[in-house]
Amino acid sequence: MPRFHVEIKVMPRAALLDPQGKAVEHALTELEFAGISGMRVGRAIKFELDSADKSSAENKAKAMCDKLLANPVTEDYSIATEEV
Amino acid sequence: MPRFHVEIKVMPRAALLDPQGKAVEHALTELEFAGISGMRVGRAIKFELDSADKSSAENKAKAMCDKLLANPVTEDYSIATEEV
Amino acid sequence: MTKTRIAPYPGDPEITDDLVRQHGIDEHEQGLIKEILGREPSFTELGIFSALWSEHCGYKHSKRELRKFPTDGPQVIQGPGENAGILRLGGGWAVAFKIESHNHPSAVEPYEGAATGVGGILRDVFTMGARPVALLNSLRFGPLDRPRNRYLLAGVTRGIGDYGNCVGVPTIGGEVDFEDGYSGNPLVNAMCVGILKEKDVMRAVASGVGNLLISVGARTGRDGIHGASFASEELSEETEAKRPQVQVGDPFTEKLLIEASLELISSGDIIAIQDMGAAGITSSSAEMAARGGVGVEIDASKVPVREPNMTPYEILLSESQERMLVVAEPDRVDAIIEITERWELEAAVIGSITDDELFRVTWGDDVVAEIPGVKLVDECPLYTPEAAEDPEVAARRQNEPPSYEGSLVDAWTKLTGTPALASKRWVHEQYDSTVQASSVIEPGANAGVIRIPETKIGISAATDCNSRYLSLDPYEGAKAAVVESARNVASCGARPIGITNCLNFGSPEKPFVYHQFLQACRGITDACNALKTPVTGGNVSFYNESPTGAIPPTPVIGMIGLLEDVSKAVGPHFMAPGDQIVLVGETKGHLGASSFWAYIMGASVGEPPPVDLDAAASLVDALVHLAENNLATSIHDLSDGGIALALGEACFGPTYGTDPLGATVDLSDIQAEISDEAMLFGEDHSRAFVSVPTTEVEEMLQAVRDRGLQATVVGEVGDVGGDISVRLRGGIVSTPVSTLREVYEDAIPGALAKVQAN
Amino acid sequence: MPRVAVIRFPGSNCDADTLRSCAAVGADAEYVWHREESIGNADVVMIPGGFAFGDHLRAGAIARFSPIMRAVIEHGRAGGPILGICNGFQVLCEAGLLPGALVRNQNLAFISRPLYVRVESTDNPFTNQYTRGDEFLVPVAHGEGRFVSSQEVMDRLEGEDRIVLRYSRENPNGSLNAVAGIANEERNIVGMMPHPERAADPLLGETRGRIVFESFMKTAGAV
Ligand SMILES: Nc1ncnc2c1ncn2[C@@H]1O[C@H](COP(=O)(O)OP(=O)(O)O)[C@@H](O)[C@H]1O
Ligand SMILES: [Mg+2]
Repeated sequence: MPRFHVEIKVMPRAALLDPQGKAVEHALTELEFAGISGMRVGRAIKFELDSADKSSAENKAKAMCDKLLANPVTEDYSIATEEV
Repeated sequence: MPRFHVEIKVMPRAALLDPQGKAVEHALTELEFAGISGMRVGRAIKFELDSADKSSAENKAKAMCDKLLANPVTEDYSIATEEV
Repeated sequence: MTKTRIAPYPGDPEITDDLVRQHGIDEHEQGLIKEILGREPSFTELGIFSALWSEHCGYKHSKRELRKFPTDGPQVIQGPGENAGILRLGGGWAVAFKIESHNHPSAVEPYEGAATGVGGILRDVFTMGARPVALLNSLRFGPLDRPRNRYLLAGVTRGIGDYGNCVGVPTIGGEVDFEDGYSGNPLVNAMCVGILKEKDVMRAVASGVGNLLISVGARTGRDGIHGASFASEELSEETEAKRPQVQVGDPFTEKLLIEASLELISSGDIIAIQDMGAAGITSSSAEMAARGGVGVEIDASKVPVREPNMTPYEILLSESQERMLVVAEPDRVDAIIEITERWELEAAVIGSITDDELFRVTWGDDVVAEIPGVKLVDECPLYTPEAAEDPEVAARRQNEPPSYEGSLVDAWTKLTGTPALASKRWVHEQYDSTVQASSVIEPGANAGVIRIPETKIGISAATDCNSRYLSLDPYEGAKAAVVESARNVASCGARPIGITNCLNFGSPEKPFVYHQFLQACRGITDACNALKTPVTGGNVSFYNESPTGAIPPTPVIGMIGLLEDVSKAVGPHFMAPGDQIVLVGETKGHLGASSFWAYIMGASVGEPPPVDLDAAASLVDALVHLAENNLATSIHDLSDGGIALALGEACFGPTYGTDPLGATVDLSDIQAEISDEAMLFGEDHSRAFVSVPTTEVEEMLQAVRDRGLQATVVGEVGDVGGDISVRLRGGIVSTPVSTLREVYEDAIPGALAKVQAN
Repeated sequence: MPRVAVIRFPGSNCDADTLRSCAAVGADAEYVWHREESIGNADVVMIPGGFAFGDHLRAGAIARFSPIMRAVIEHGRAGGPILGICNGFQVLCEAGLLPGALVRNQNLAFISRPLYVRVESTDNPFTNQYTRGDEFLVPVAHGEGRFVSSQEVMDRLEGEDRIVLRYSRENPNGSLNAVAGIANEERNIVGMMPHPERAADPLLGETRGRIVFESFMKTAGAV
């Protein structure tokens, strides 16, 4: 069975306060990095997945997000897959 | 000044134990998602950055990682930038 | 001598003198190894010797001194030599406890270094069959005006918190100090306290030829290979290159390991158990075998690994966390696996006990290492290096700053807001201090107190060390650390019953440092003898050096106290307006080596206050008596910052639930010859503030005086939000309690409100 | 005597404290391991605090899939009382038995200290022995205790008197509307971040946490 790299990004919903993003943005600004805005901090999840083809790999990853990896109340996710 | 989307992924170093990755892989396997391996869980950081050009944006992002966003002892990072 | 042919593992490097030196083994030791083996060591054997003969495992420069500690007493169930010491509490109960350093790992990676330090000390305690019920820590950093030090404090605090919180063991006390000398080399010492029934004590002694070795818990990875030797080196640029040696802690697995290990021990299915700490499988198996006078054989290919292609060298020396080694009879293996699987942990048979007293490692059918086991553990060469006092220290001891011209209120306020003396709430509010629902006195007091559920028994614990005293006089300073820790637990009403210690020093190969070490050990011995608090174990951390030199000598004392009736525990805060304030002990106004001189006058000079050990023992006795007989509504001992700091803290109250109280105190005629600043800030030992209802004053004073100590009513607890007002010979010094408390609470958060870069 | 099932996940660490508090009010409390598929004949389910599955990903995210959760959900749907304390609250939100979510504290740090809470609603099995408006000091110890929900959900919680506890003097973690505990629509399921089991013994100071346990005894006794 072919193997895929899967990369998932789970980010806090835009409507939600992201104190970590805010804190990081503030810290970077204090460290004199200029011109930063809209910082959000979320989770990056990487793994390998054996799957029949790219679209089945993507569907599985989507199911994982819906079931476990992301909380629909607070988070959005995006998925990228690539054959190894 | 042009504006760039910056996306940074900060992942635990490969040789180090990643208890979170282990726990999540185990949980997904218990949920009967088959064929998963090598799960790592890290951070995804997204923001906008005003910068003269793509390469200067990338250099700035790299400096941010080295200084604050990534722990040089335990983490690796990758950067993607794209003009808005 | 060994008869087997040693098969080098494919790919292992050739043994050269260079390679041997890189393993921290000098020419003399290389000769010894050859003699012991009767041949050149294999690469695997070299790694094994290097780990077990490192300072960290072998105590090369300290063992001779440690043997002089008093270790006996009717309360001692287990003294030094095991994973943790054990003291008798009564009613069949016992307490197991130990302190350990994780300085080097924390300097490199504060979060993981501190977290794994907590993990390690927990394992030392539950290995003895004790359930961990309390954690403490002792931390030292450079001043917070430097970003690196802020980063280290934040990372260490979070690391300790995340680990202890997750395993569900409350942190009930500890200390944090800031001092230039730790800038390059922070100290992270963690202490764990566990409880058990006396009859359930487990010792890590392997026995029974043919019995099996079973590894339980996490898989073995490449992390922390050679951590033990690493901890025995000075930090340098090269340390940078060793960074991949960082170990990552997994408190979730540790929590399961606690439950599984305690169940294995109580099941009767196992003979011995030990955590895999420094030098991993190697030291745990070799130490258990040496204690039992047996041999062991390990098949490294059977060890469950996390990564492919690990060599026997890597497997034997890995310091992957959250692993235990168990010895059991072959017919118990199934029962053991049943228990570990129930706790969702892996277990694998990796070796067996042999009758030849050899430490043998195989890879399948090939023997890759074979060393006489006892020699490996017990015949680590011991050294007694040169010792001499640094003449510069002797000169500083004779020094004295000019007399103080400023305002006393300003000095009081400034001292109260100095991070080293101020509230450590920013740190300990990140630690779960109430899980297990048994914390009777929480962090922020003189010492922590927990109760043993369903009994009346309470255990008090404190960690202490004033390294400024030790820098100026290591003998008096070490005595001071012991008596301060005793005073702290006694202030809660607990009788001190024994100590563990963590001896943090620079390189023992430097005569000035070794002098400090010798004097400090002597001080601990004398103080422990006087207080009848035997040493039950501890840890030595040498080579705490950085480009700026050795750290100040820092032998941290971890004291255990017993409360027979925990409901008699006493807190440090004044309770009720109108209560009388009694100053117990003699005030001489000793300012040498004081915080006042250090932080207000900018001079870390002078002789530290001498410790009168008889007075120290009497004070302990008096305070315990007061608590037991309900003759104190609060007790706060005097140490750093003297009367000024203790009075402030007693007034501030417990932060939540109770508002701060004022106090009116008159010290103008208790000691005629001393200056006002000496009265306020002097740090004479063996003193305490006790508050007591007016009706009990006479009885209370009598009880103290009966023990040969001074006791004087010096004032009265005031109203909520009032002033703290102190009459001295030169006039009244007064400040609103709320102002002072704000300064006290804000010192550390204020200093940290700056950006954390790494 | 009411029977209580105290659910234990790998990583639960307030299980013993919770069991003891149940026993102290006379309940017959027993542990139930997360791998079990039944809660037996328990009248009440308690999900204690701790770090189930290490709190990896999000607190409670993995625990909600444990085999026992099917029985817990069934018990709850049938109107059986369920209390989630701290990590238990997080599990109940992840499992969809309570609305909203608990995310990282606003100050990004673990918070361990006593806090004042006010009892806002007594119409449920776990606070019915309080008087509305009662205020007491109770320990919190959490890193992910900030309650968040959509405005719509919050409006309903407020409008339907389903806020059970609120931080009364200061809001330590940034919870929406200073929420410290809520109930489901049917009011048989309650989650709270503070630890009443740590405020239930005179030796430890505050004792009014004990009323949580006395409350369900009353309810169960009445059934
Ligand atoms: N400062 C000390 N005082 C007394 N005993 C000590 C001291 N330092 C170490 N020991 C004893 O030496 C033994 C080995 O300690 P250590 O190597 O720290 O244990 P571990 O293998 O658990 O890390 C222990 O029994 C310990 O109690
Ligand atoms: Mg040990």
